[in-house]
Amino acid sequence: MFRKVLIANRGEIALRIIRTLREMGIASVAVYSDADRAALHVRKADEAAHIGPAPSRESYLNIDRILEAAKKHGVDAIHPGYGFLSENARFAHACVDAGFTFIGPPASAIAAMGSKTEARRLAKSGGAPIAPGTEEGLESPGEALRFARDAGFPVMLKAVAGGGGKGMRRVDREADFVSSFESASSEALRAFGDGRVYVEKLIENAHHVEIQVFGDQHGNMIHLGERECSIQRRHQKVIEESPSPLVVKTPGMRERMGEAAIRAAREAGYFNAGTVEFLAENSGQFYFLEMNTRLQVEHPVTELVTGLDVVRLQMEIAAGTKLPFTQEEIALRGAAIECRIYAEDPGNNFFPSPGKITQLSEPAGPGVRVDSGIYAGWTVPLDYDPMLSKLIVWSDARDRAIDRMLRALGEYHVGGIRTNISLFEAVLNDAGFRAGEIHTNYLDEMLRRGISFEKPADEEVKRIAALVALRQQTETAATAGVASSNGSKWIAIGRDALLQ
Amino acid sequence: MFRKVLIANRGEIALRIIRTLREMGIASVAVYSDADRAALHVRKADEAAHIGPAPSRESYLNIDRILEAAKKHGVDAIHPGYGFLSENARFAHACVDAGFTFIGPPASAIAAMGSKTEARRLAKSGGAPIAPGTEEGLESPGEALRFARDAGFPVMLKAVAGGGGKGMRRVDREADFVSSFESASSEALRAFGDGRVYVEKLIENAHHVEIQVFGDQHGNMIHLGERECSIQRRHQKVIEESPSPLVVKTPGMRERMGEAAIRAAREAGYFNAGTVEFLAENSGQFYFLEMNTRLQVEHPVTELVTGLDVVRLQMEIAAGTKLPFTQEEIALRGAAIECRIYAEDPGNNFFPSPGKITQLSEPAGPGVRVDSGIYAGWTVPLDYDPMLSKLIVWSDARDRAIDRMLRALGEYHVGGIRTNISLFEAVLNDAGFRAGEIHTNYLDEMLRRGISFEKPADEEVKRIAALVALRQQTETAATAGVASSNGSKWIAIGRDALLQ
Amino acid sequence: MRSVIRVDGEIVEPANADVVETEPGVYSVLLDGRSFEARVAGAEIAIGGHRFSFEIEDPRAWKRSVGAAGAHGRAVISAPMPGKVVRILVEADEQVEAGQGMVVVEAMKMQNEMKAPRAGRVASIAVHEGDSVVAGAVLASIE
Amino acid sequence: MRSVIRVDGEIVEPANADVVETEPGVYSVLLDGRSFEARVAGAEIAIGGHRFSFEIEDPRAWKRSVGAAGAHGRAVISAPMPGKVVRILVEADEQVEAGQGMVVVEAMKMQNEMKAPRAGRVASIAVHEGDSVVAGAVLASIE
Repeated sequence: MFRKVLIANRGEIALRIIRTLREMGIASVAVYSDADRAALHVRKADEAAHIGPAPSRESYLNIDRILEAAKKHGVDAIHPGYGFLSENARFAHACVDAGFTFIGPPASAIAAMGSKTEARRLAKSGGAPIAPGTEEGLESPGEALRFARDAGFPVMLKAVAGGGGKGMRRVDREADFVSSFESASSEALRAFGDGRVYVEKLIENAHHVEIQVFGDQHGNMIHLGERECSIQRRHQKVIEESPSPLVVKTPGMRERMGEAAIRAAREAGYFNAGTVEFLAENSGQFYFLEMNTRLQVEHPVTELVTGLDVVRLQMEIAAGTKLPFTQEEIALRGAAIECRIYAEDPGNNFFPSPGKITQLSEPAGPGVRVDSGIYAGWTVPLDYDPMLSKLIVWSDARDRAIDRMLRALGEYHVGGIRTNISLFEAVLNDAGFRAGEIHTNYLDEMLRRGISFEKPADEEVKRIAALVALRQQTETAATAGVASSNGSKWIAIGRDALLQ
Repeated sequence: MFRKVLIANRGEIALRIIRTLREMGIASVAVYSDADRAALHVRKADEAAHIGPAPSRESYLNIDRILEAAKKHGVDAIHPGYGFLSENARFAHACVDAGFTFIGPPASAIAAMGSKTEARRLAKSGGAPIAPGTEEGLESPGEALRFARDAGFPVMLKAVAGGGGKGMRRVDREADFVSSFESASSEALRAFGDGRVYVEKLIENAHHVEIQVFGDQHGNMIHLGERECSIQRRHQKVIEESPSPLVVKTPGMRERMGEAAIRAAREAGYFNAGTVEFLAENSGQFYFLEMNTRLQVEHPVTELVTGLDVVRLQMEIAAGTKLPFTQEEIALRGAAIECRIYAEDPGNNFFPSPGKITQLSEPAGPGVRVDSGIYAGWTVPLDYDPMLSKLIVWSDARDRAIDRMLRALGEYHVGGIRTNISLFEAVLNDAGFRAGEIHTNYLDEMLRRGISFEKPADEEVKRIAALVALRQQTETAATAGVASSNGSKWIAIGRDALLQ
Repeated sequence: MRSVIRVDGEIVEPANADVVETEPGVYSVLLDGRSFEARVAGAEIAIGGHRFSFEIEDPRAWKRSVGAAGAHGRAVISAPMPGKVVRILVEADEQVEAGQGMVVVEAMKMQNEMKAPRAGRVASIAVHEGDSVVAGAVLASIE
Repeated sequence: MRSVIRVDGEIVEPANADVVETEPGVYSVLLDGRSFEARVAGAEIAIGGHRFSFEIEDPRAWKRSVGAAGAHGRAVISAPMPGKVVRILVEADEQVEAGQGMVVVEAMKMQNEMKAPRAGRVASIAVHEGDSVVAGAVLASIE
């Protein structure tokens, strides 16, 4: 097993990996940019290396600086986490070239699955159903339009080198096709240096269901069941769960999807952890979407229902160990749900809300897990994704897991900045969600109908607020020796500016 | 189901119960003494009732005040937690008389099991092995001495009305017998108003193994497996785990103990949650010890391996629901360990260390549960048991659970007071503990051999301490405008006193 | 003379309840046997799922501030983070409602509508469309 | 003039490391690429499993305190909680080692041996066997 591992990441996932490394007796090396000197992952790692200024491109995406840190600290292996360089085949290659084990799949599998048309071909040749579409990426709309006419609208245009929703367009009418194709293509060219676009029949009101696969370097591959991630805002997952309510009520679906996922991964010569994503219709019919060649944000829900430590398994596989169990030994127990807690304001168009966390109470007690990268006093930087933490709960049944999550959300207080906690409360109380009748546009539709994120308060609660306001003024005056210092920092700046 | 429940308790267990009530949609009513106005259970409950001054006798043990609060708040039921009035048959009776459901066993079963000789008789008639001993409690040593001579020394003298180690004496030699009997009897008389003592053959180097039983009010009774609680200091449990390493390696032992526990409970007409305690020899031979007629401190390890919410089950049973599963449907998964975190100083003879908690970092992440009754800023009162919280971990195997616990203990920081965290680090790193070769004197023997609770520090760490000391002085001076305010409160008081 | 407390702009009489500060800025309130937790951050109070802005007018302080040329009663709208002004939705001297959008700022690729904290008259607009602003920059004010 | 820092009674030269305060009293220290977390509570610092007492002698403050009749260098042993003095283990003027037991106090049914924080001469014993003491009461002092 490794003696020392560098984590080429930050935030909650760096902490998550540090914890497993510590339990395994492996030393951890954190990396940090100028913005992250005081970040929790730096505080909690055994060692830490500075890798550059705040912008990701100059630090967390800088392969040379990361490899330099790995050499200086004498590590055996590098874990990329998710995001940043985790799906960069060049990075995986560079790690191996520099003599480090890359804790993830082989660079060749990352590259193969990085091309969305190549991934579709691999999945298809492994026997997975794919949504009807063009085989190849195209640089002009002609052939694509012919396909769209045959298949019927609506269709999706997607970038071959895609990811993060870039170069993606829904087209509802032939009249919009050419202009949509051209804007998708130019967006893809700007984002990926590759303007090729392919077209797929749109699967509407579909569930997003994905399979966690795990392969060793000896040819064994299994799956750890599915996750349902249909609650998305603008194509970004916000709530994930395992098992999927759709899969649970559809006989044989888990086995069929698991088999399709394993075969697609085998086609790519895959090993270590990976996720095969599908769109699934209410009938149980599913279509391969893409494969994520890394640890997923939402891996904890799989950990809670399988009882496995996925990160530990990643380390063991990367060190050459055989998979320690067979498919038959994997059993899912109960239900797990994850909410991604973001620094953003649901009451104001989800505007990001970085800033200093002045107070923090995290939920605890039975069935509650918090994977967090924050602490009271930490200033959430502007420079990175505004995810603060993940709140994950487990219970013996889905409805109880939902009630537990609502209890835990009620215990979660992040002071000084806004969070999306009230969004989760709205979704988890929604009857459709509770019934498991969800699809990838479900949340966007809810938001379009309008959710009130502020509960109306009765007169009594206002009178309590008035009492507390008065008391706080007294406390503040007593400690600071001034009569009023209640203004937050930016309000104070505003006032000063006015007085100039 | 109940609409509102009063919790006749405080600290972590009150919080634990509040959490389940909230998940069930039941309103919670906390009670508090003068010392607990700012306690976490008061802050987190839906309602709260003041029940008297700090001393337990005038508040948490005051039946009249508690029933008065229950009436005033219009509750349906009362949960007693553990300790305080939880095994007081008169309280259980008074609750029912006043029209409230008592969330626990019938008063008659509490009373029967409250007499240790009656409990032995019930266990025996149910077929459980009991340690050889006298059938009845005795007021004079004659018959007891005859038994001891026949059975052979060492023997244990125990109070009939016993509990908490009071009126208990180990006797190694006949010469000490009469004086030990008399001191045990007079101690029992003082503590319980009942001087009767019985004698038992001492089972040496035994494991403490207990069975969690659960019965409904319709005659169904099952068990939820065992807990091993052999790590004790002066007869008080400090580490508990499930499953028991002894039971795991002894074929059929769980089934035999489970059956014996269920039959003993049936003899008492038991329902709701209860725990039957046994002493077990390495051979697998076990002896009934006593039955605890309440929720145990260590119930979370059972929750983690069974996947059940024991407190929810208590509510359902109390409301008249049938047990929702059969014995065959109970499966234990993985391994769970609990450490009881106390405000006490292991480096100074475990002297209690109440006081203000100035800093608090609680562990989190995969497989970690914290059931806590404290927060940063809370002053641990002198008036009650100094348990602060319970740290519980789960993993798929016992050795990994131990490594996880060590990781979690390393994340746990309680500033301003002393805790026994370093004690757990010593035990969990001990080879005998890791091998599961433990018994009820194991920890006392470890402590007698001597454990160093302070790790020796190298010069470099001291130099870091010096740097931080200097920096802290600068920070303190900058914020408070004074040059030195590093002294803790009692040191400051000491200085002032000197200068008078 | 007693302080006047405004909650969300309205004058509110404080409740007669038992209140203790448990952590800095966190209060436990018991009112008629019910337990509430209130958290103060800046000029906001969160109680359960509710959030209120508050303002305290100390009659003594008020006397002094009357001299300070209309500073009393003025509300400032500032940028919460660095960004770019993409649209201005009001004009100077216009009467606005509480919650009405005033200026749209784009930051981190999101558009954020800065709203009027209370009803009043637009006293000043300090920026133009296309301006880059730093965090805390004044965008507009209401009297 | 530089401050003199004593850690567990010994003069120690501060490390040359990167230190930031992350929470009040909590410091992140990076020394030669290794990460340490130090927590200050009162006159104690915890780093990993280690715990140190510390004392800073500011040369300027020292000059002043020299006038204060031997207060410098005196260590006080106080009761950490209310209790009863059950035994006194040292005599006035006796030379004691660091860590030597001085006074035994019983509280909450536990006996607690109050130890000398450093080596020195017993300057005073402020209590008698059988005395009840309040939290913070001075039991003895060392010079």
